[in-house]
Amino acid sequence: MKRTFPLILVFVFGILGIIPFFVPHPVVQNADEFLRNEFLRILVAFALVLGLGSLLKVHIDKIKRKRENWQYSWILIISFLISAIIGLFGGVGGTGILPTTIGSFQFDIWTIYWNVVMPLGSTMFALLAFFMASAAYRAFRARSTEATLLLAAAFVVMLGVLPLGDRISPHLPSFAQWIMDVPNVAGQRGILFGVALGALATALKIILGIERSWLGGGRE
Amino acid sequence: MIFILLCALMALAPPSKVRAYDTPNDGGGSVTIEWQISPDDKELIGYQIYRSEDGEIYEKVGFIGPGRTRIEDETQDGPEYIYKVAAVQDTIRSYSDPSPPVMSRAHLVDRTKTNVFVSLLVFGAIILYFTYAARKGKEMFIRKIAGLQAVDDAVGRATEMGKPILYCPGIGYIEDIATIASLNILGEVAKKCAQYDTKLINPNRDPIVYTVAREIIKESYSSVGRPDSFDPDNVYYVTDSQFAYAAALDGVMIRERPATNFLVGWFRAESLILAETGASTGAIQIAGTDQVSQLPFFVTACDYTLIGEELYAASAYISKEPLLLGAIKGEDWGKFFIGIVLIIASIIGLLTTFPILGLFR
Amino acid sequence: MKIIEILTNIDRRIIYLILLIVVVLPLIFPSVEKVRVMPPVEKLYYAIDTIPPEKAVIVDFDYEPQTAPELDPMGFAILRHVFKRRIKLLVLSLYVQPLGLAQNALTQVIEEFNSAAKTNADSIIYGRDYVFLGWVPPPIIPILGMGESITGVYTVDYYGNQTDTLPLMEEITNYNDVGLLVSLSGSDIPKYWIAYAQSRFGLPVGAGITAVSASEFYPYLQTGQFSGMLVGMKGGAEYEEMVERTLKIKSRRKASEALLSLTYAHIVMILFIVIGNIGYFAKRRKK
Amino acid sequence: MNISGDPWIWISALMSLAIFSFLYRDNPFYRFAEHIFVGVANGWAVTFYWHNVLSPSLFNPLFRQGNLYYILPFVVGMLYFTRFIPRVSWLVRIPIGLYMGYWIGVSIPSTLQAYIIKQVQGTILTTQNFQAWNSGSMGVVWSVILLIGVMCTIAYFFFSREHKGALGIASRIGIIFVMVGFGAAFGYTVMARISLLIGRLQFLLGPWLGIID
Repeated sequence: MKRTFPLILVFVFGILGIIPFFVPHPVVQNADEFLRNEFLRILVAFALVLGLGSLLKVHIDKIKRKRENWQYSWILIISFLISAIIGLFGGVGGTGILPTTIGSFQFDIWTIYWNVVMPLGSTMFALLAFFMASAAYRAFRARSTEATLLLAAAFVVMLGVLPLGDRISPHLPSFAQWIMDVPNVAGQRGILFGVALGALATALKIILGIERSWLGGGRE
Repeated sequence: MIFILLCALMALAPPSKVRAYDTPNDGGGSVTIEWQISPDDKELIGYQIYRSEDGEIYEKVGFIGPGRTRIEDETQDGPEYIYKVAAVQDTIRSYSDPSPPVMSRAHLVDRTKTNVFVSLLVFGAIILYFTYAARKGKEMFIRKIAGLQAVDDAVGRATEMGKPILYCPGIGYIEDIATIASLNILGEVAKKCAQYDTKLINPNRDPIVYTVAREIIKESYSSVGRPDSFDPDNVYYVTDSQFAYAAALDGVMIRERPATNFLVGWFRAESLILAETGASTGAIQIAGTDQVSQLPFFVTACDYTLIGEELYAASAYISKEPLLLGAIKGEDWGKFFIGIVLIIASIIGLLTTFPILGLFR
Repeated sequence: MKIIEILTNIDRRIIYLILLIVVVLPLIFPSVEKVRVMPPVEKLYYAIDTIPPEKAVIVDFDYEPQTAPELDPMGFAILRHVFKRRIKLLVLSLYVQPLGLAQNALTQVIEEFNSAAKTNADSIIYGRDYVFLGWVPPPIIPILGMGESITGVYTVDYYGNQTDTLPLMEEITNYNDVGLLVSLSGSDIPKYWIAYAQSRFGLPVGAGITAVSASEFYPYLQTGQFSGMLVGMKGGAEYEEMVERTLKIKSRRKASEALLSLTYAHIVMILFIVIGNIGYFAKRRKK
Repeated sequence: MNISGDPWIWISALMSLAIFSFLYRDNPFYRFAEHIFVGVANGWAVTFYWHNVLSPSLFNPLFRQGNLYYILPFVVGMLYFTRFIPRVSWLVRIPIGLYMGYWIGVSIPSTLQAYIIKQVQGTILTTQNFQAWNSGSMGVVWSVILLIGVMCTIAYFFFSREHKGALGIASRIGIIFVMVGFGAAFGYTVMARISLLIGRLQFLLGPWLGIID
């Protein structure tokens, strides 16, 4: 019972997921709409509560046991509580019961998002410029034929994109574009065929109950 | 008299052959109207669509540019509609004859998707046939997958150095099949960690993936007879923000110094942030994703990379379960079938005038 | 041979430092190199340049502050081109955030023209030369509605005026009076203009996009659905080159300045790859 | 050089510098920014899920309007917490099973359509695909090379047969296409990533320090 019932559920809801693709009838589409945007999204919210519980538990343990870097766990917990309180009670557009401006200093959740989460995110994104440089230096070595091909293609495209590129030869930019349009697309398509079949096999194995590792704990 | 003549001369030619029919393959509530463009199409600013339920009162329901011959109108299923199309030039309108009445209705099956349905049946049958055929247990050959052969010694290395292993299941949701494939590999890696008693750190980006990952690791530890050494604090949720998750993982890589990093699953731009930080700590890195846009970064920065389908073959490769190996054989036959389709369709496409592309619309 | 050892494993922090210096310097000491203009940019330039006098151009500002560094220069260059050629201009956004960026671009470029203008004729006057339509949600309403009547969708403009009282709007009723729509966006918005406005009303569409989404948009250029396309800072710099070279406008070229940083950064990365391989081959020959 | 007075610009600038400092090495500033980032991102998530999901889609209909349908998602959602009750902890498989099952079902037809049917359509040798390259007669050559590349890449992904003989050659050619494609894709994204860095530096040098206008 403990294992068969969930497996039946996976099978039934698997079919429920496939049907709306083929059946445009409004009865099916509205049921799918409710299931997707109401029922399942509510489950995510419950799982989020569980997830946050695990995050806070890990950091609270870290503080209790004074493990290495425990002080930073305080920062995480406090910043979470402050932003959650401002968000929950201040409302998304600063329309909640909690006032979100002191004098001219506005601190509603939207302003916090734009001035804390956004800059941190775009700076992490910007780190990629540096990481690409060190990865290219370390990895683009003509060790094997494959590595040489990787290196040569990257080289041609990096040069081709530059104004400097066409001073070397006017054909370089169009050759770089050709590499992107023919071999790159051919390689990607070949991979995508494999991915589609692998994904289909994995999906069928789970829906038909062949792959059961997700069931997790408990013998029965 | 002259004025009337002038009017006749000047009058715009209306569009002709106006036809209206229920839009096929939809959930109802839509009628398609078609017409032949008016001979004065060049001077028009467009066509106005008029609709009536009783043939007397017409209401404007749509407008479209010159040169076009088709439009869809949003309707109620039930009442019958009659349509007229008017050629429009500045303030002059020239109405077509009314179309026969039409009623919109919902369709049970979307016939434009039969090619998807057929491919689902064909590939599903191929895969399932070989999955169950494998039960007779004859030993099946599987080609070398470098990344997966490295799993054993990667875990062994961590044990010798007394360092943890970091397993990142990607930033995908449970609905991304790459995430599920990664969780299957996580199960196998967790079994090895339980055997060698190596610490396994598994930070997650999605709350539901976190709950599944926790169950899988707990199961792996108990299936190897070490339920007590499963430490729930090593499996935790971080945040659903992509770059906050990447920042937190970089912190774990630098501070806990895992000997081996697994970066397996669904990734976006943060792939290289993780891979390059991991490389700077000197850890062995096994990556794997079906995201073609991120594979170049993993191939460049990691020691081993599972490319696309290799990620899905992994759990069968490691566990050697007959059923799972059979599915791989089915996938191979599926690829063989695609190759045949490509050749035959190309031959048809080249030598005949049969609109082969239409089959794959 | 210590040199080989150094060449093959330079500390990553040195690479980062050199890259940072090479990118920052051209930003602080801006200078502009001649830029070779590629076909996609030329196509967009001539698509705007050849708009008949009675038709207007619509510029759709739909990007956020994060992608402003790549897309602002495009907006500025296009506005300079349109105002210099006295082409009728309508400006709009499909979402609310970009309105501030559109407003900022308009005020700065108009300031450049009006400070140099002597007579009423060659200055830029709101309502006569351009109209800022603003924002009407949801996006599908303006995209389809403007096919029939622009003032019908935007009854009131960004500043609150009744649009049908503005002289410019008497000459521009719908897409038939629009020579080209240029959509500047970091997301899929240019594709919506093609899927709905172009397919139904034949509206010519040009695009200004970020370098990240380049490969996704190239097919639309190849099929001719886009009348031209600017990609990332390089596309912006090329358009700035066209504007300066053909229209003889001397003004700040932020994309071309940033292009210098891009070029130097690429060169540094290429040099490090070459150095790494020289060290690698030297080490292998020694073994 | 008029440094900005706006406190929020100072906060974003300092956050950016803290993240950049990670390039040198892990340090207290980065750790501070990392933990703030995770904390505030989760604060935002809680706000979003409460105001946009839980309150409008569950608590209002269920508790205010008394619509009893919504008991179902509430009960199934609560099953997640049975994990803490050992005897019934298996009940957590119900929400997981139905959620995962539904979304896997959704992914099957869309993956087949996007990754097989659409890709086959683009690879078949037809006059229409020849013109798609709009490079005149060369279109035929590119289409043939593309087809060969796709067939060989498929060969590389054969698992259940030894890569010998014809399959061996095909898979060798296939990996060449794959590697050239990866190298090109890497080179192509360099400009995009550096543009992001330039954007960040322009914020620090402009609005914050006022060095550039």
